[in-house]
Amino acid sequence: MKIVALASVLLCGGILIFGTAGFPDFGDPLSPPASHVSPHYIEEAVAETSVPNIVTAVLADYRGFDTLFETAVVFSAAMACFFLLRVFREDERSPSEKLYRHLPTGIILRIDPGGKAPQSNEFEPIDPTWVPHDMIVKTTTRLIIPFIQLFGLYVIAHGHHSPGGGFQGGVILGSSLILYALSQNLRMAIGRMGETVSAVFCAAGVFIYAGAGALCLLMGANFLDYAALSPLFGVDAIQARSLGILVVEIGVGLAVMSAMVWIYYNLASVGRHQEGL
Amino acid sequence: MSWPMDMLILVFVIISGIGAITVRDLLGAAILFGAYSFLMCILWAIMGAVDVAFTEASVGAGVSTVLFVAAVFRTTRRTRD
Amino acid sequence: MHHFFLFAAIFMALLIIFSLYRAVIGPTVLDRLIGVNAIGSKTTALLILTGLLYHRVEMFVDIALAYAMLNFVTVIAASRYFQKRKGLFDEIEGTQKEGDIS
Amino acid sequence: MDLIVSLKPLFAVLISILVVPMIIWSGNRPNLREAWTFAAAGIKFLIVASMVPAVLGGATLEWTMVQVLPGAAIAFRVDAFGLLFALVSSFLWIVTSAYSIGYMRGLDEHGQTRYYCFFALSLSATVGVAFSANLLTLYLFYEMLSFATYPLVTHHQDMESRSSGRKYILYIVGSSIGLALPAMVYVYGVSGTLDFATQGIMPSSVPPAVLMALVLMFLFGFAKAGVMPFHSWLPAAMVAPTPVSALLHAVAVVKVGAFCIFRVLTGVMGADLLTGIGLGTVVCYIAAFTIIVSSLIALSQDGLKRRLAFSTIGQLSYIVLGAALLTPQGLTGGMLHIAMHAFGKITLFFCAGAIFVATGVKNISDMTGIGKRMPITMTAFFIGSLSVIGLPPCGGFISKWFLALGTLEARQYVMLVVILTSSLLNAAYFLPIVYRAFFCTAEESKFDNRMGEAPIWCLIPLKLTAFISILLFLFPQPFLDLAKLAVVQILGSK
Amino acid sequence: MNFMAVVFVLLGLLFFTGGAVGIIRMPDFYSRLHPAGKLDTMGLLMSMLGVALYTIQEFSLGEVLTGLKIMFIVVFVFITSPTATHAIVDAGVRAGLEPWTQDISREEP
Amino acid sequence: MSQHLPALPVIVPLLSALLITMLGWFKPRLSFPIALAALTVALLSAVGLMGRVLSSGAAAYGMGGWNPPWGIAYHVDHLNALVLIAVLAAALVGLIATRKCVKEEFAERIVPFYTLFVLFVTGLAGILLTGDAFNLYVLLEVASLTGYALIGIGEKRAPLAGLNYILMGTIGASFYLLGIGYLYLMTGTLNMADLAQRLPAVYDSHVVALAFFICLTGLFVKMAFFPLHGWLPNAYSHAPSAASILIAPLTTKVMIYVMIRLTLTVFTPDYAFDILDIGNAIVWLAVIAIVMGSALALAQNRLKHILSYIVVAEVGYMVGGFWLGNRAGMTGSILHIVNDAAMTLCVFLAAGALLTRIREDRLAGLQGMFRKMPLSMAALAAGGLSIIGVPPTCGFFSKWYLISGGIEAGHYGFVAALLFSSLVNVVLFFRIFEIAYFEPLGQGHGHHRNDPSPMAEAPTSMLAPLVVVAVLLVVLGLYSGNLVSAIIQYAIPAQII
Amino acid sequence: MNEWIAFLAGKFNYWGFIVLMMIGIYAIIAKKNLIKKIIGMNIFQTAIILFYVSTAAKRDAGIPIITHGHGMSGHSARAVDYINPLPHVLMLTAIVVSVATLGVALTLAVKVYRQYGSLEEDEIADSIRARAGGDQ
Amino acid sequence: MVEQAKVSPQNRSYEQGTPSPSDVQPEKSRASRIITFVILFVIWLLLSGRFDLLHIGLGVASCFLVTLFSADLLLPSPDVMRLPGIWFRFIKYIPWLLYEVLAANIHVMYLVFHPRMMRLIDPRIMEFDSKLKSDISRVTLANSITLTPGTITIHISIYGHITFHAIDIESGKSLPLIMDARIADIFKE
Repeated sequence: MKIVALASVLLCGGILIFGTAGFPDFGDPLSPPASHVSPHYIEEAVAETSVPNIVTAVLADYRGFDTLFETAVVFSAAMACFFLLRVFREDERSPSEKLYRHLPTGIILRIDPGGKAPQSNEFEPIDPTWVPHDMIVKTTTRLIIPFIQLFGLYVIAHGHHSPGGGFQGGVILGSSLILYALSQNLRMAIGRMGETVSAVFCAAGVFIYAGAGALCLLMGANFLDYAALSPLFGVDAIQARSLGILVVEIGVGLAVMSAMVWIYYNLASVGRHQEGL
Repeated sequence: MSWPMDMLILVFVIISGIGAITVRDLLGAAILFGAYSFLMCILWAIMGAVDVAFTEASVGAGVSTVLFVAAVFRTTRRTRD
Repeated sequence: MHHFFLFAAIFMALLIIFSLYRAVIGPTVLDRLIGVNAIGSKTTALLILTGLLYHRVEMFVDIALAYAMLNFVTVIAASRYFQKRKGLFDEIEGTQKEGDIS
Repeated sequence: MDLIVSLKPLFAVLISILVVPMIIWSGNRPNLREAWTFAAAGIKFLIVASMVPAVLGGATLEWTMVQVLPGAAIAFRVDAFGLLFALVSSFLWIVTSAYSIGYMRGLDEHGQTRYYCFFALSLSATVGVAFSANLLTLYLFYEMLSFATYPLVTHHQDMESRSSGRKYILYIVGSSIGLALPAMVYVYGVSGTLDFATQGIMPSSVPPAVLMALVLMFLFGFAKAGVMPFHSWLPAAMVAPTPVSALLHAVAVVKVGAFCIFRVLTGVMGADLLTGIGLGTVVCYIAAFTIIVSSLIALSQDGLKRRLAFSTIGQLSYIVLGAALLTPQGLTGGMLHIAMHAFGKITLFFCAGAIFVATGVKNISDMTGIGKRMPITMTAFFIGSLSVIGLPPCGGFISKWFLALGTLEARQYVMLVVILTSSLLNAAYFLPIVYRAFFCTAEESKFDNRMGEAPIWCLIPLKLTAFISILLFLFPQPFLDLAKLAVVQILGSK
Repeated sequence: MNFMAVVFVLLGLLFFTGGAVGIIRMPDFYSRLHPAGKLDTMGLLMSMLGVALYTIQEFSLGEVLTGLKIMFIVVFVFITSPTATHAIVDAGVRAGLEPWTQDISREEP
Repeated sequence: MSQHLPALPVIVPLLSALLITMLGWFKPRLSFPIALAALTVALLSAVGLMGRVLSSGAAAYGMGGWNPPWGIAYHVDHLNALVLIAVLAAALVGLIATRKCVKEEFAERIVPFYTLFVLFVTGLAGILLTGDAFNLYVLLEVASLTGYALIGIGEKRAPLAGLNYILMGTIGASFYLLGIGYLYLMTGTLNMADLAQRLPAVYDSHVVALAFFICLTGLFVKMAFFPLHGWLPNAYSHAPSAASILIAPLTTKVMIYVMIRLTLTVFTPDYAFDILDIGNAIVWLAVIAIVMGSALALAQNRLKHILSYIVVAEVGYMVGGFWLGNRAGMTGSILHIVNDAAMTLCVFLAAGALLTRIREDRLAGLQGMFRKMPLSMAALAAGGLSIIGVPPTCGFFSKWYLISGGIEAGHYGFVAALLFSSLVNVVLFFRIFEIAYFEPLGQGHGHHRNDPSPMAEAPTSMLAPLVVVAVLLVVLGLYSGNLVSAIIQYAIPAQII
Repeated sequence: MNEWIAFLAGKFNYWGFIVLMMIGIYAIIAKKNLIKKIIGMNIFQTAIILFYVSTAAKRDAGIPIITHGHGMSGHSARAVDYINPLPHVLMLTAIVVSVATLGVALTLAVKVYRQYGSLEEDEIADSIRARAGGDQ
Repeated sequence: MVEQAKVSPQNRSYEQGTPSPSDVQPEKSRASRIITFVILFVIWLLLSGRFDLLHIGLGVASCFLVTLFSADLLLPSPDVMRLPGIWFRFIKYIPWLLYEVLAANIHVMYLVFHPRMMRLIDPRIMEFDSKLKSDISRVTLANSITLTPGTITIHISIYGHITFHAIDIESGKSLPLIMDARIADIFKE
């Protein structure tokens, strides 16, 4: 197998290397990619969308349709993970003993199968493999998570002027929650942002994007033509594009954040939503 | 953009890529894959693709490595190749 | 100044070799983790230096910041694996002692 | 020649499809179910018959259903030849239905509803073949017939019928897909149309070698005709209930094969083209080979139905031979043979079935002295064999007469010898049965001397067909007229 | 100002070099963490200080903010880096890694 | 609203998928009606599109109001309108038919199931409509990702099959992406029409040839063309039956459409057929694909495995037919896309119907099914006959065109392969029919009235669509002439004869 | 000789992309461990991203964010001053897609592991065979 | 049915920690929220660098959202009134810490570059009891110890028992204790 793989890989590589000889030089400013479509973006983006970050302008406006489906991909990935992994019936778990920790004292209870779970708020359910208390990590992450979140929101909001945008911001926001789940435990993270919330947010994020496009449709312009939204925003068409991009980025951020968190929840707890990694 | 940096980092990227698929321990592979995407991130930055670099940074560091570790945690570290 | 920063960046890039060596060679997973963590902090610096090379530091700062934040997440995640009371050599075939695994 | 746009052909085809839901619906009430069958059969025959005057008047009835390919539609056209065939088969459906009732009820067979359904479908396909206006439609109904008869062939659903069903499908469908379909596509490719035309549709530019290949592909592709290397499905298919064998393997299925070859040779290839390069002779020899060999094989068969089956193979090749002669007399003979042989052979099959129903005997060696017990049946059998052998006073004589004339006309004297030899052979394998039945007394005869005929529903049809066999000798006029007209239509008004 | 920047960056590089070399040279996991975690952090502080100084030369609002942001990174790293180091060492202890010490290493091959 | 028609078949399902999640999360019962409504609207707008194309020719639609080379444009012509209708109709029928199935198989997962399925359809519709090479990749990923999930949910080996599918699918999609990248490098544009305009200037560059090959390889992986088909049989046969009913008829067909689009629209036909002159080689590959697909199907003993390998062979039909390079072959190929969608839907649906009652699709388990589920088996028979290529079912007519294309091109190997595969299909299906038709053997003669085993048909919600599809096979066959003369002949560029 | 060096160096990124791609494909084909395969898949995707980003490169050009001096007032942005943004946009999408694929692939790997207790392809094949044997 | 499970961590020195009150039910007081908001908003302004209406508005919204979501994370303890003092003293502490860190860094660098490094280092695990009480102060101490090269906090127990790894004896002997005292001074404990 290895030899076959190696041979086919080398063959493939040889063909590709052969093909590379005909490429325009690396970094050539006169090569076709540099001279055909992209100059329009570079020269007109600010005038047409008033967004200095050309990548954002192209991403969310000129090729906004791509990005819509990119978000849909993320959404469907999250949905797929949920679909594939989520365990709905607890009886799939073979040893059905349950562990509970009494919060004030740290005493751990083991409930045999059939036993009644303690009802008090003072108990928290834990996994057979729970995370031991680690004060340093817990405290530090607690302190920095708000800043990470703030930064994530900043990235979303400033996608027009600096690198970043909805996706990056969304991932950072998602990571902050993942970090929370890592440093505390998964149940607490789920308590903060439950499954329903992440699912609905995830769909809602994509919906904001697609809905903004559809709104343009209803306003009589083409799909995703944010210029049509100018009456709603009360600004001129170019500014409307800029604001439309912002709305869209917010949608992307929301969707990506929830998607990442949701995927993590399912993957880390194998669909059981107990304590994760 | 500076080509020496570009080359250097590219070589590192390749090394860490090879490392990620050869190491006989999946957790190690996941961590090396993290290194791979860190280096990729620098590479993008050096090539002037700031947005790509940003995405790679956030994805590579924040999500994909964590997902790998989670998957390895939920499965096994054992590998025979 | 541009050349100075360029050389600084190249030097920094060369330093990554050492961390990469640790990350690729190991011997234990945690050594790799150290290596990756070190690559992370160098990357943060390198991103800023790249920004200087492009004369657009303000753009690269965001990336570096995000990077600094998220590098932390990776390390926590990887180390959490062991805090879940899984041993360093659990499940790895044919290894009894540190140093044997590659 | 007049063209009349008429829905009649469509109705003639559809009527037996339409009756299928009715049969299924009344599956639990046998009388009603069989009434539907009868009604459909009767109506079908009436529709077909109603077209006779118009066709005899020289008109052609046409109905184009849907244009499926450019230059090829699913279309019906009733010309004399098609009508002749449709007339025979739709009439025989009535008869066979009656016989089926006797046979199926007599043996208390299972799955009768299914049986009648597929029977009706088969008839529909047969008439469809008869009325096709082009090769595509022909092929369509040909395949429909193949699949509709599969459940009939495997009616018993036991190991034997399973294997013979397998063989049946493999031969029939395999050859039609593997040989006839590509040949047809090729024809379409070179000529751009598939409609049957008076002197064929092949452009003269096609090289003879290709033509040769095409003819052979069609000849063997329509394996229902049982030309020699593709014949062995036919004896195997004799495991089916006898009415099925009778109608489908003496009338519908095999005749459809012969009909198709007839159509292809005359309507697609064109008589002049084939004669021009002597392709007819090749086909003649193939047919002749089949005739002789199958007759010889038939001699050695002990199972009555198997012997009949090999006889059928031989007789079919007469039709093919008639077509391949490509002379007016020969064609007439071939066409008439479709009708004549149908009546003769169906009589024989009916008799075989009746014997089986009444006594459970299948093998000829067990039939010693059976004539004393079942005189009517065996008399009919005698008449049927005379017809198949081609002796007066039966219809078979007329068709063989025309075939012989045809060989002379085409100067194929070898073929004349073949026909005569084969007739002798036919006599050699049929007459001993009759002899044994009537004049031999076995040492330990299985049959006591009292009369024990089959049920009345079995008897009436076989009497009828035997009678018609004789009648056709006396009054061959309607069929002869149709055949003569058809020859004119095929060869053009020369 | 340029001079200060250069000096700081060079200092930072020196610390980075120390970290890089230490990561190779140190005998075991625990002692590797010392240079890796801390020298890098210090190197980052130094070089970023240099860069920040270089940046705020022009002294416009944007530049100053950029400099502050760079320092914000440093602050952030100063909070997270020890935590990360701690997490790694904690993992090592829990995983059961034996620390290298002078005595044991001399006795065992 | 009519000028926005091109956007609707994509937008409406997308929005509805999101609605399914948002509303269905709280009221799972809503998810089916929403999906149904969305697909109906999409289908209607596809029909509307077709009407527009027929009346006023191809139409373009700029997403975001940007003009093509800069923005993403949707482009509708005869070819994609036709395939779109086929795909959406198949999806709609499948959706209705699998309702019960889904309810049973995915009791708690109805919402994600429908979400993913509608997204899957969205992706496919987008692939069909888009006029932008990169947008196609994104939509491809939407369709694939949801497909992976729908397949991977099955029991037993399904997750492994799904994972293999992911790996292969990603290689395929990435190869496509790489090929597009090469084209971008040579022309600087991603819009298909613009590419078509700018490419002829660089036709002599071997980079373009390489790009073409890479794209083609990627698509071959995605469509499970023979040596690269490894993922398909396991994926389709181990998927839950609802998923395989919904996915099997669609994915490969759409990929073949992409191949056609790439060769005819992005490149000019003369590039592929004359300059590179690879038609013959690919047809030979297709011959191998057909033969091997059929042969491997013979070796299987489970219904869904057999059907999956038949799909592999059918892919060979379409690829081979297209690469014959003449009008008849292409007509056959395009017609077969439509027909095969219907045929595959029919047989998989029938298999699904059978599986509702027997649970295990080993062939031996099918004994007596003709008696137990006559209608389902009849539909399976209809599908089987169509796959064999018996007139007047639709399979015959596409095969007709394919054969005549093969003869016209003088490619008798292809013709022989087609005929061989038809014969193998005869054997395959009659083996199935035999087992299902003959009573359990050895249990007496079967000569006389047996105890009629109780009829136990599939639920009506599944049976009715099944019968409709089976009838549709014949209707499609009868009207294939109109289909060809009204639509398909305009879908093929005029220079191809 | 110099031309060769120029040729090799001038397309350095492309060589890198090919090498990475080969690594990825090799891992997918030759490695038996599913997670390794997934890593290979990701490397493969990254290689293509590298290719695209390399096509965007432009000598002596800046990052594709218009400086405040430029553009905000009038059409002063020149194409040669900024790196081609289009491949970056495309690759953002590609990265996102690769992450999504990664998530689903890992999910399936976890599912496979739960079913067979192994991530090695050959071991899984053995256990499938064993189970099939048990059935019959 | 209900029984007490035996807690047996792998390593003897690891007792199960009692969850601190912050884990249990963080109190969300209004004052802490406002302070959180203000801190976040300052950071936002620092990050953003744009002071037009749109961005400020977005900033307010963002800070509000983050406050809503995680105010209890940043400032879990209700007595926010002590904060200014702590901050003031903390800022005074930083230069000292930096100085110590720098000195220790140089020490470690010296070790690293020394040719006979293996002789010079003498890694060992050391421990002492901290007198600090609150989480935040203990974490500050732990991080300060870790930040100083030569020492890494391995574990800090709920009783304030600190275990750390030192690269040689000098690094670990005195500095942690001084830090302990200084941090106690900051937090007035």
